[in-house]
Amino acid sequence: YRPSQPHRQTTRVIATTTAITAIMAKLDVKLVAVPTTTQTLPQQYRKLPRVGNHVSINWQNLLAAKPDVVYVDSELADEYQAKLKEQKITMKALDLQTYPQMLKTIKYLGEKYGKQTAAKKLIAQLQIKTVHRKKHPRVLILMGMPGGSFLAMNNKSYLGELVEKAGGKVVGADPHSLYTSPNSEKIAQANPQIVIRLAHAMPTEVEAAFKIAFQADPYNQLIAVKNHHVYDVKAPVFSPTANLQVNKAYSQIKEWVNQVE
Amino acid sequence: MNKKNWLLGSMLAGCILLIFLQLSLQMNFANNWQLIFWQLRLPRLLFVLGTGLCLGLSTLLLAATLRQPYIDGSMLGIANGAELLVALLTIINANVLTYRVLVGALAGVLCLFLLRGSVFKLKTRPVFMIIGGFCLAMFFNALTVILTSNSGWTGKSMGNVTWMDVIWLLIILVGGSFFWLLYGRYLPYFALPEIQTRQLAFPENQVAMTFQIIAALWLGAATAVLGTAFFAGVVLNQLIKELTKLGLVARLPLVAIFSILMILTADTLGHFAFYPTELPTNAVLLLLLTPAFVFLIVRWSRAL
Amino acid sequence: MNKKNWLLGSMLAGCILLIFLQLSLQMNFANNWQLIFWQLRLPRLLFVLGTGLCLGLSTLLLAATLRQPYIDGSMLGIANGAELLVALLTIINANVLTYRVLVGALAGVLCLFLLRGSVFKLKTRPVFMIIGGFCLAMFFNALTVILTSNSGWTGKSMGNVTWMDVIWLLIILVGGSFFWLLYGRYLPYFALPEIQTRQLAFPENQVAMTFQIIAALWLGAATAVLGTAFFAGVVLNQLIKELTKLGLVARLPLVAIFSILMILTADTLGHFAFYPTELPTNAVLLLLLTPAFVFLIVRWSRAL
Amino acid sequence: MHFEDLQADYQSQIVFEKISARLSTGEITTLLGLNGSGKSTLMLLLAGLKSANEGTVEAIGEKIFYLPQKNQVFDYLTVEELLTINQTKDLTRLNRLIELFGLKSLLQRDISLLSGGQQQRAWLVYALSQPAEILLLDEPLTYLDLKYQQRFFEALIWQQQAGRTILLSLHDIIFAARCSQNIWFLTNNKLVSGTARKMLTGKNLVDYLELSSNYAQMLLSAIRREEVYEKRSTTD
Amino acid sequence: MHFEDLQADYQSQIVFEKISARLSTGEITTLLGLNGSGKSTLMLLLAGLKSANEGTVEAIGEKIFYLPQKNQVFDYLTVEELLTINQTKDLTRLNRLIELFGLKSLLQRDISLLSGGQQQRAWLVYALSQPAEILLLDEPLTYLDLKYQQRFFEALIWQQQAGRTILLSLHDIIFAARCSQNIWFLTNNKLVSGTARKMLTGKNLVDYLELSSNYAQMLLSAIRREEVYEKRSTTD
Ligand SMILES: Nc1ncnc2c1ncn2[C@@H]1O[C@H](COP(=O)(O)OP(=O)(O)OP(=O)(O)O)[C@@H](O)[C@H]1O
Ligand SMILES: Nc1ncnc2c1ncn2[C@@H]1O[C@H](COP(=O)(O)OP(=O)(O)OP(=O)(O)O)[C@@H](O)[C@H]1O
Ligand SMILES: [Mg+2]
Ligand SMILES: [Mg+2]
Repeated sequence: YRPSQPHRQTTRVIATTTAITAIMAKLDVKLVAVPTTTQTLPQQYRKLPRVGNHVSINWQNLLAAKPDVVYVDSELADEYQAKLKEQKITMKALDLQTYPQMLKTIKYLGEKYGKQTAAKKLIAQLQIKTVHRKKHPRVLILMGMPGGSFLAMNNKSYLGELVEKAGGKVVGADPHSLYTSPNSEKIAQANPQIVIRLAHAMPTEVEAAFKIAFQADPYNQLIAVKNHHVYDVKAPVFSPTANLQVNKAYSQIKEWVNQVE
Repeated sequence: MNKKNWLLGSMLAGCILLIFLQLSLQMNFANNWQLIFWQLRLPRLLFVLGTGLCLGLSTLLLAATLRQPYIDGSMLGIANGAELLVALLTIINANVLTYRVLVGALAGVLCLFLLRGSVFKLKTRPVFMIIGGFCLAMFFNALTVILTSNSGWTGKSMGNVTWMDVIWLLIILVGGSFFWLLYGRYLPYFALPEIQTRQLAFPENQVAMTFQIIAALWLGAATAVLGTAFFAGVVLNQLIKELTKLGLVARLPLVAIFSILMILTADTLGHFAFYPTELPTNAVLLLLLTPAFVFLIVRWSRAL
Repeated sequence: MNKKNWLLGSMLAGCILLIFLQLSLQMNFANNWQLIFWQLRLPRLLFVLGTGLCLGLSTLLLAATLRQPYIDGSMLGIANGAELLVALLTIINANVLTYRVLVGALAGVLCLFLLRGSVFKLKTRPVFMIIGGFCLAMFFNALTVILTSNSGWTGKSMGNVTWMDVIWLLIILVGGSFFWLLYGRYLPYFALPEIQTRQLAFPENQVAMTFQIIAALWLGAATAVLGTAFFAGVVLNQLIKELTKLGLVARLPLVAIFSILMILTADTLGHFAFYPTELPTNAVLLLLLTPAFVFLIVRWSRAL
Repeated sequence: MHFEDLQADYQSQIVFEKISARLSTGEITTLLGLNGSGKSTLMLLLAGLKSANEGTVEAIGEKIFYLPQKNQVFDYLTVEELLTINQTKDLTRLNRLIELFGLKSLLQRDISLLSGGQQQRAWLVYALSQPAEILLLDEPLTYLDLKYQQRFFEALIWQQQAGRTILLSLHDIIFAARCSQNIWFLTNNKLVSGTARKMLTGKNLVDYLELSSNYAQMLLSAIRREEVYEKRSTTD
Repeated sequence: MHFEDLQADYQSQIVFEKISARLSTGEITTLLGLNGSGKSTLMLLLAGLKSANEGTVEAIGEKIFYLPQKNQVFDYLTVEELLTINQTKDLTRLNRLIELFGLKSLLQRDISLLSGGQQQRAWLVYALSQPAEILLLDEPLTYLDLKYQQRFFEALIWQQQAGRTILLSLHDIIFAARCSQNIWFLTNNKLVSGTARKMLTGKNLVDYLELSSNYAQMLLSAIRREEVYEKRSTTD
């Protein structure tokens, strides 16, 4: 079964990140080229030419694909602008920083390519229900880098949002910036009941480093540690920015928050 | 100078080989190759050649006029300043990107005047120049990192060169050269200490400023696309200097051609080593200079 | 030396004030303050004090023995090397994190021997030392950036100092001091050119190596927690040198106390300026040194 | 060229005060004084390379060139490259100087790798070939062997005859007596000047150069013998 | 100390070959030679600071100290700090040297801010206070005024009498004649040595220092007069 198509898509489209590609697949937008990545791409795009990734574009493959529009990550849009403009190619930055932004982006793409139905369906699938609680369990979200250092994520980050929707309260982070160096005093005082530790890359190594760091003060004193409410998470379900696995991630978080309450 | 000609010749040959590689490698002649040649390969190649010239010679000029052989524009904050201004203006108005080479060049000159108004005044205390410049560089770098929330390595690629970039670089190169021609004959004077040059019948201050402006323009223009390549200018210049033991003017063509050669190599490697993934040319350049440097060290320490 | 005592006194006073602030600011005595004081504030404070000592004095030793006033361990790649090794080993075995200070110190020494086997051999050509060291630093830095997929600024914080870190730093400081005492009387010799010292009845090579090992140990240990602070060592040392115009040994206590003061200031600012957000201490230190530097420049250029 | 009531200091430590003199045009003058009396400082002031605290220096329309006591370069620089800096049109003079100071075979050598005396010879040729009417040469005999001290003497006489005004600072009184018409003695509160014959007295040597009177007498007799000797050898 | 068949080069450019001599213990020897003849190079070799291509230097159990022609420091360094480096137990000698060279008032001054001659005095005291049996002093008179040339002479005689062996390189033949028992003439293929009396002949000065015979004669007669003069003044 294929969804009915009101008219044939004429624009030649390129996606440059895996998250965008995944959305395109769900909307059944035809692409002419996809990013170079180690992750598995949706079946229908696997044979397409690869144009590098959002950090390093392969211009030769990109031009050869003769695109009309190129979708890039909003963080890194600037670098490519002048070159694409000179080639009279439209560049569009898609924002996937947060959950609502992702939904907006899906809606936008659906309208753009006449896939409103598919978009609506996808959005419906991605709906998550806010949980209301009297008590909000305190949750600390950390993002670990290979090499042993880590950052605290706040409630406006993708994972932070999910935690708050699940009725938790994000603690130990700076409310004004998405990622910051952790302030151990603040964390000690906030005394989180749950700790979620995300690996930015190399999950096995990052998890091991987290374990060691949590043997020292103040982390070993936290209620979360004493009650074994510390969870290591990783891609593809969890990531620093939003992706289509949001339901899985959310139900997992909900479960953890429920346990505490 | 047999050795000099031999060096020049072999480096030129290397350049030509690399130009050929740059234009032909991974070229699929079945599929609209004209577009790729004219819109990607050629502007990129031209810009790389210009960048080599800018990087090598801007350092030569700065080092000479400041009488500080181990200083280049990256260490004085000129490169980081250019990067910062381009990033800043782009955030305000994205159209600036079209003229980034011009903006970079002007930012370079701006930084220069900042420096001339502060650290350069302490001519008699070179250490302050080095420290002050580097502090400025690190300061600009920190701001850029915060502003662009990335590491400064990512995204800078010669693959993004547009014809507009090439044209502006050419204009800035030609403009600079014009002023160079005007004052070029005074360049060797800077091998003497200031107590000597102040007695020679030439407007030292004006000449030094002109050369420094040329250097800042060129470095800023190149940096806008290449990104900062810390210390590359000094390494390029000092390798040639110590290898040939030639004076300022005599080693000028060698520095120029060597810089072009190294940046060509870096860009060719960055472009094709992990094709289709691109590596940032400035990072490759630095990685490249390390082994080149180690090789020379080994050679020299044997010769001592 | 009235001026010297005055400087020492006022810097000491500053340190004491800052220590008091570090321990008391934002302290909530209602809520488990003992934990925060004993497990967080006190180890952090002690580590900061040790770091200041390490940073200032390691630079003094390196610069003296290499007879290169503008060189510090960050420019030679020792700091970046320590950072890299800690990151690398942590990835291989996370237990390393517990002993990061020790690992950092050993990595520093490893880098030193790498340098001694290569660039240091070209003593007669100081430029190569500077260039070679910086290339190495940039190389290590690039590897660290790639390895940790971040910019190198983020995540490094004095906030996660453990007692284990403090104990190791103390051991390394005491161990280094022991060897310093052994050879300390030879330190002023390094103000003379090598052609002179080679004729003095002391084992120059061995003494220089010992001092360099001390410097590498200390810098590596401090860097494992602080992260690399490019040029900070040079700035700290040269500011004191040019401000007091004192010789090597005479300015030693000034350098030590000034470094401690600056790092205390940086850490206090990093800790409390945007409380509860922590700023990386090494970044704050660099930002702090820029205005300090500009202030001094202005003062000096007026005096000239 | 003349100056009046000059005062100079370093970090408000006064070197000399209220000294005045006139440099006789077309003649050779030697500046004598103890180490640290301020000879180099005075030359810096006269060349306009250091500003005086007080007093005035007047040298209307006359180009001045000062060759410091110690010289260095900032890059690889061959002797030839040095000599082409600020080259005058007077190539004849330059070539004769190169000849006189035996630089021909050193032209392609790097200056900083020459021996002390070879370097000094290069700097002397550089200084003497400058297009300046007034030359201030600070201890020009440094590192020179006797042969080239003699050559330098010849160059001085030649240049004086060509109309140049020359001020030397020296510690060699016999050389000073041989080449100069005027002598200046500098101490930190006085500059006394006069013709060589009048100034080179035992008393002056004792007063201004702090020589023992024995040593002063010996030097003076050496000067006198040399004069006699020279007269004899020219009349020979 | 003696050496045999020495050869030295820079970048395989030979400076001198097959030269041999013996430095007489407890005496003062002066090394004379043209600029670039290799005096400094020879001293470097003797002090073990440069290795010879060929030949051997033997100085069994004797400490040697070489003071270069040009000296510099790498940090702020007061005169006092310089003199406390490698301080010997012989404080009496040090203090007498400080007195002799008038360094008392300069002890707290930074060396690099002193005048040329003041710096040289500091370096001379530093060298003479070294605990070495053999001193190699390369052009020690550089920048010194006559007063301190005389003081240096006194220091030399005193040190010789204290049993030290001293090799000087000089361009001042009168000074050489006054202070040294032995003279070495160095050219690029020869080193000839002998007692001062035997070596200071017109022919040698003409051959090895390339003086005109007139000038050589004049110098020799000055030396002779000085000897006469000295004898007279000591018998006075
Ligand atoms: N840069 C400086 N800073 C401070 N004091 C200085 C500086 N240069 C010279 N002096 C001092 O000024 C005085 C005069 O120095 P100057 O060099 O003019 O003496 P001079 O007569 O040339 O001596 P010399 O015969 O040794 O060359 C000396 O006491 C010296 O110590
Ligand atoms: N570092 C060097 N590299 C190359 N050649 C050198 C170097 N030092 C000296 N020479 C050359 O070696 C020769 C001997 O030099 P040296 O300095 O020993 O002469 P010298 O007799 O001391 O002369 P002077 O009286 O001028 O001091 C000279 O021809 C000089 O040019
Ligand atoms: Mg002087
Ligand atoms: Mg010599």
